[in-house]
Amino acid sequence: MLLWSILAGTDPASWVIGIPTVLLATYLSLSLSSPARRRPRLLALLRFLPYFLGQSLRGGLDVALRVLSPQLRIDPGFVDYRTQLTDPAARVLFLDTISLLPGTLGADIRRQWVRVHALDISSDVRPELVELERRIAALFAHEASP
Amino acid sequence: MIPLQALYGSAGVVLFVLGLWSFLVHAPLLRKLIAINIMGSGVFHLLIAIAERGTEPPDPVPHALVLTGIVVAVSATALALVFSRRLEDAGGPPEDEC
Amino acid sequence: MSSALDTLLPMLIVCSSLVPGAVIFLVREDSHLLRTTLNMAGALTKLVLVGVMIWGVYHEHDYESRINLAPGLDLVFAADALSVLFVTLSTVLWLVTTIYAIGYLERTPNRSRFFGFFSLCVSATVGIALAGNLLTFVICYEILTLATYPLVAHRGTPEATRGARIYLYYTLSGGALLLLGAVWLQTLAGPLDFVQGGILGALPTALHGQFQVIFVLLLAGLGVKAALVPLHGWLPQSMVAPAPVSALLHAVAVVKAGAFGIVRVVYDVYGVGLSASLGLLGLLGLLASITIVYGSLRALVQDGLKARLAYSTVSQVSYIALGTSIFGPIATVGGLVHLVHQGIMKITLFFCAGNYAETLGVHRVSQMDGVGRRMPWTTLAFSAGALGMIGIPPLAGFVSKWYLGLGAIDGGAGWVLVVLAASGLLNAAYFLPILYRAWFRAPPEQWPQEHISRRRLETRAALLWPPLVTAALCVLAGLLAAAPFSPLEWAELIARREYDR
Amino acid sequence: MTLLLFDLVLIATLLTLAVAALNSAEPRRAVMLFIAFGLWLALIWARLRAPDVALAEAAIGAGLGGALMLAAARRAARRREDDEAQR
Amino acid sequence: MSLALAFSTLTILLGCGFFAAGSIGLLRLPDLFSRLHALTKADNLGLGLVIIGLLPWVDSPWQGLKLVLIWLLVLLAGATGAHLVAKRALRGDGEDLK
Amino acid sequence: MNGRLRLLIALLAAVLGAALLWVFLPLLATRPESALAKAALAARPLTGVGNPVTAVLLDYRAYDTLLELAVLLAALLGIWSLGPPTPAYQRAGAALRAMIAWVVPLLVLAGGYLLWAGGQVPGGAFQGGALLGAAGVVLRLGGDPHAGLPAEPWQRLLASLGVGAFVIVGLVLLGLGRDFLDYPSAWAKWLILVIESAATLAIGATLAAAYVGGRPPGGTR
Amino acid sequence: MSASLPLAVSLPLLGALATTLAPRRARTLGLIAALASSAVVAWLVVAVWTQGALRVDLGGWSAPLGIGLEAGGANTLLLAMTALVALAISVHAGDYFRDRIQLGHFWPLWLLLWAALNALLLAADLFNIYVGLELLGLAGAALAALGGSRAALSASLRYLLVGLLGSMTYLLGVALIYTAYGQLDLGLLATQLTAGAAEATALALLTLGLAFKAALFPLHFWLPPTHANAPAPVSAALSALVGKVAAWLILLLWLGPFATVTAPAGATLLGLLGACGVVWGSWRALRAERLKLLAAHSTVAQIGYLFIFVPLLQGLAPGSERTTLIGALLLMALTHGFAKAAFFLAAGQVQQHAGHDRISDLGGTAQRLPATTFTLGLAGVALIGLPPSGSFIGKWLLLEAAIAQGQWWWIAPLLAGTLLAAAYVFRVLARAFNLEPTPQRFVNQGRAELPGLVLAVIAVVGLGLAAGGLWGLLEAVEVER
Amino acid sequence: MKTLALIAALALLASMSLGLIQVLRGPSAADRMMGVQLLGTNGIGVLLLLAIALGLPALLDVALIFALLAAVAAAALTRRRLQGPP
Repeated sequence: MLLWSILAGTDPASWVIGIPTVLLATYLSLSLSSPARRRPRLLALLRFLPYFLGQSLRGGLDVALRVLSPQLRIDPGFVDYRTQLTDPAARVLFLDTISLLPGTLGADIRRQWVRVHALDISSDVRPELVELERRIAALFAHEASP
Repeated sequence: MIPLQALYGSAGVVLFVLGLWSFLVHAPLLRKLIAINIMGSGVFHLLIAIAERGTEPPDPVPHALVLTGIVVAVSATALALVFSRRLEDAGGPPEDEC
Repeated sequence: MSSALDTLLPMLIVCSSLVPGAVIFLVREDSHLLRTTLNMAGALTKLVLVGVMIWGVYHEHDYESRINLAPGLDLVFAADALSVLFVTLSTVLWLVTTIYAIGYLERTPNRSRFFGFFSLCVSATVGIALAGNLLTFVICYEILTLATYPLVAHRGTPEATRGARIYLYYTLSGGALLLLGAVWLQTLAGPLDFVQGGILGALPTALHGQFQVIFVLLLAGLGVKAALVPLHGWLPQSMVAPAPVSALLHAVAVVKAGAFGIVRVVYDVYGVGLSASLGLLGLLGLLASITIVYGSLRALVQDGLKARLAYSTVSQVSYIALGTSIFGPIATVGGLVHLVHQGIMKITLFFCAGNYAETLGVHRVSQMDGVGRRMPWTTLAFSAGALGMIGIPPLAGFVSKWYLGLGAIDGGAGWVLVVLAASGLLNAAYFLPILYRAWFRAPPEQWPQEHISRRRLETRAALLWPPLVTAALCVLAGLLAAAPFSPLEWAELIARREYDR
Repeated sequence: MTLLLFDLVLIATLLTLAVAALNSAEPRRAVMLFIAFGLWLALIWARLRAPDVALAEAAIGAGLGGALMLAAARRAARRREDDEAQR
Repeated sequence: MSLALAFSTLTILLGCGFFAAGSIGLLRLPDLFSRLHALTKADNLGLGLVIIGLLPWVDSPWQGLKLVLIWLLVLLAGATGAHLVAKRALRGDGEDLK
Repeated sequence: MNGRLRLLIALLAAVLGAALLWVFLPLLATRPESALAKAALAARPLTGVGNPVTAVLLDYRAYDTLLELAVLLAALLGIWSLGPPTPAYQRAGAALRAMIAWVVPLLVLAGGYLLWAGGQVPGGAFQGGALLGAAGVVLRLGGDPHAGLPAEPWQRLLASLGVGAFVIVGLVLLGLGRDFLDYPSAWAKWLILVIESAATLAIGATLAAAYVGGRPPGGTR
Repeated sequence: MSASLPLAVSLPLLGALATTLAPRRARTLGLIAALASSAVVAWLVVAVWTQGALRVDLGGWSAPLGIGLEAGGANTLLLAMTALVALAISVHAGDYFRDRIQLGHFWPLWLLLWAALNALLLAADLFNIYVGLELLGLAGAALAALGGSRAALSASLRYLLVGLLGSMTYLLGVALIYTAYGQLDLGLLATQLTAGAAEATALALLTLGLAFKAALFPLHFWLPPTHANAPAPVSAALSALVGKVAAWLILLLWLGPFATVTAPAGATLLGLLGACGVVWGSWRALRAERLKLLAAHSTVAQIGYLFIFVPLLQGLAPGSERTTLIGALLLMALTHGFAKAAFFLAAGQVQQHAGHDRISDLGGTAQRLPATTFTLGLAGVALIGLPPSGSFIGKWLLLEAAIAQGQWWWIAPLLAGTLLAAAYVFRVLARAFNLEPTPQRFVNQGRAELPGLVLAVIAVVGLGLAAGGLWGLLEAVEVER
Repeated sequence: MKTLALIAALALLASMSLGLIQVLRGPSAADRMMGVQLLGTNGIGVLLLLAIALGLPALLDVALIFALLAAVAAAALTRRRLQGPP
């Protein structure tokens, strides 16, 4: 959390306001997160990051090309996917990252079932989801069992 | 930089007039509120436009005035909205206005 | 005499009834004794103060209280001979009326309110009398309206409310015109202090046209209260008020205020000379004459006793205006002395009418058969007042009519004699039948509503003594007209000061 | 030149948004347009070198004001629907 | 310096391209969910590219970090927003049973 | 409202607009250099505040700002006087909750940052307060019926903090024989900071409470 | 001495804070604050009396940069009136609101309103006036809705919106002035303003904006429902003080800094609107079926009078004549302030006792509350302008000026308004005379009845007979800015 | 660089105006929400570019606020009230 305050106020004198603010923010952050939450491991995060960036680049390119091509190459539809992730934080991360994958969008989540909207239902999106789930599980140090 | 001020200033005036027209013409409260806010925005816009002085740093006084104005406008909007909600809960405005 | 007294006395006289009046509002309804004490203390104090003032004015002492209200606007109370005449009248009659009212209103509700406004009303009247300029006059004149309204409406019956409303419409409309005229005049002439001989004479003649218009405005305003035809419509309506109020309205306060105002405007604002040269006196005389005759004619056909008296008032008050309208000291004396005499006589009549109603429930002339046998003292007083009204010597009324007649001849207005004669005849025609019925017809088996059974006195003492006293005054004013400090003497003093400047 | 074009686009869109917001009978639509208008205004003010005010307008005018109005708009919309259902 | 400029030109223009694609997508795509795809992905990428392009030009590293923070925030908001919109659209009025 | 009247109003509004433009545009050409702007920028060093807008708001025209905070307070009191709050929102889903968990601290941080930054660069109490308010709004949207606000007495305290700090500083200065709100130069910066901090909290609390839209719950939550 | 100016604003604010923080003790704290605020105003009056006009530059920044507060003769008088009326309302309100919760809502808002009034009266800065107006409008609207009925809510909402519209219009005028002159201080503007299209437009906008708040005909439509449906102490404050302050600001602008910009035609227009307000408001008051509605309509009329002064004052060179006329204007304003507040307080008392305020059914209630009825009567006298009330002298001087300046046409609305006022006042008073007996005592509920009575007495007797001192203060202080 | 930033900003602006057509046209509420989101994201882009173009680093803060508000708006636009009192 201190990271943010360094980001915001750069002057040393700013701590007059900075300290109470950071304290309040930390308190809020802690009280808002679920208590059982496990921190992702830093190393795993570093490994996850390039994947994440690459996927979002792919996702953006994918949708841009689809849109810009003269005839829209889309065939939208829904896919339901049962996730093995149990940790809520991990599930949320999963859901949010789905939206950044090429051609998919996390639309809804109900217990284990994630409903995914795919831009092109003809190409199978499941493998990608599986891959993502594996990585996220690794991030949260779960035993990956897809 | 006169054209700049003229351009944005005129836009402010136009916004004011548009808001005024809408306020007078439309009956629903929400639309009136939006109209009032847009009127206000027009005035603020005008003030900001005249604060811009080309090469010199902009005049801070109108900025401060506008800041004040924005806060005031939001307070009033909030109050008006709560008013309207109470009124709806109470069953709408009475028919026979004296 | 110290100078502090000089500047305070007029104010003190006004306050001597105002302060008790204000306190009376706060008095508990059942504190009869406290209220009576306050009333009487105020009235007696005022009497003493007025006595001091009479003495001073006679010796040409100046009394003036002045409060600045705004630049160019002063509230002035001052004493001159004319004001003393009216002040004395109202002070004496207030004392008498208060006693009468205490008796009359015994055990009726809302007495604190009544006496509060009653005192306020007298304060306003005294204020009118002492007003030193037109502004003060207007102020007191309007306060009088306000103070009398609750008195007229006091009973709270629908008729009372209606009568009060009509009264108010008339007087407030008149007040507005008066205000307009006064303001207009002030823009032309500056502060309008009352000065004997008037203040407008010195102004350029180019303004005379405006003066004429203003006079009409002022006359319209004053004429309402003075009940000049056609502005008299409120007076018979306000007969619904309790008898003491009627007495006050007709004899002392309201109509007199109007008449007194006319006198003031003609003598002390315009100046009698200027009024005559502008042709204003003619107008006034004409209106007064019409009113005199019209009022008498209407009185003739009324069956209600108070209504008849009311129309009689319409007629009689205009004698004052008539006297004012004739250029010449003798007519002036006649008009002024009538101001006093009419007051004494009319209050007697109203007291008696109240006694009849209160004691026997007699409200109409046609019910008065034989009333003289049941209530001889009251009827005696009534007769004195009525005969005085007709102008039978040596009663008070005779003196005023005599001077009016002489003045008319002196001022070269012979037609006035015709009016006087006609009015005298009509007076006789509507009063004598009453006296005849009262004394010479047989009483009925049963009075309409006999409230007070006959014991030692024919009615309550507080009701009986006031008319007797005023009746005695009627007689004395006629008999002792030439005595020093009599109204006549005083009126001559005023006329002298007005004409012999 | 670019700047002028830039300004013109800014103003044109601003006015369009204002007109659209004022002319929407549907409350939610009007409010959303109003929020868009507020954001756009903040953009313009940023361009006019008034970052303080732009900040305030974005946060208070468009942000909180918009949020407040949205709640009201939702109610108004529901009421309209009820009215129409009754008819 | 010119290298940086060239890099920035490239990334920023590319970013603009993605933004444009997002807008066009918003216009062209037939249904709500597809449009959501365009909006979230293209715009987030566009913004990322613009930010990368701007990074060499900021005054201090702190500002650079701030830029990255902004981007992360937009990512978060975009993803969550898209999810919420989709969920709301799916479930009618967005009843949340969880 | 019939069509003809609408047209008339539109016409009148157009005429008004034309008149205003006709007046306004020549004005720009002839207007003098704003003496006020020059003075404001010149006197800035005396205030100890780097950001001219903050200098205007909290020093030169601090009185305006005081009244403005009073306006805010009046609005809140008005809202409170109108009755109980609106129904709360349903509880948020997991994704939203996660976002809230990130965004709210960030909002608070950014608010604090803007408050601090306001002294030197654009930002300040209002923007910071607005962000705090936004944090409250988000919390309420996430299902907290009180928008993260504390119990009623504290809410009242927070709401009156802005005006309170202003008035008390002003009165203390007055008591020390200076003019109302005439800060001594040496302290100006810190006094302004104190007032701004109080104002930020007040604005945040007020805006959040306004969003809740009703009387605060009595006693503790 | 000059400290009293900012204190006059900050003490009510402080009181508002205290009552916000401790709503349970609101009544005690509020009364203390009310007393303290009044005391400061008294101090201010004394200071102005002895030292002449005061000006304070807040924050130690002189005119173009900082905001000034000014206490001249005229606004000091209005300030004093505000303090007295507010004090009376404060005392009355403690009895009017029985509910502790309502009391807790009333006090802080009321003190904020008071602070706004003082701030506006002392203001010497165009933008500062805007902020003050908003504070006034918001606090006023919230207070007006305290009754909680549908009618009250709807009326207050309209009041709020109209107020917003007015302040936006006003703000546009301010923006124009700032564009042209780069100044906001009234004192400096007074020396710099020249006649011109922009200045005239700005004045028109400022006036229009304020006219909404002042309920100048035909922008008065919002006033009657608002004032008629608000709780009585609030109505009293709104009618007696709030509208008055807005009207005062218009007059301040017209007679002060913008005097060089004004033209006879504009002034006549303003006077004409005032006259229409007088006649229309009085007429509607006459037709009103409820007591408070009657009072509210009468406010429209009474505010109209103030604007009839404008064409007479416009173009009048400084001098005794002008001072006199300004004094008359103030006298009218003050009298109406006291009288209308008294009237509303009494009307509220009647309403609480009768459970309604329909004029036609008032009889018994009026009879049972002698002091209250008396208050109604006295206040009515002042509203009509009968002597000895202050408005009588005001009207006298107004008439005098109208005749002296040859603008005799103003006589017609004056007289019409007076007669109509008499008609509507006595329509009420006539109900006070009823057959049933009055209670033993004159005053039955001291705290509820006396404040109004005192105000009415001030309006009628105090201002009527002791008005001379007013000119003393006005002449001691140069009225013209 | 400044020119570049300006041109880019203009381009973004154009694309944004384009996107706003959707807001105006959008058949459903969701479309308009998306429009607002778009405005937020693109607005941030424009602001950042302007910050460079005009040399006003403070606009970065404005952009930060935009970003934060985009999150708030996402929540505000999709939430729904409980029926009845809380």
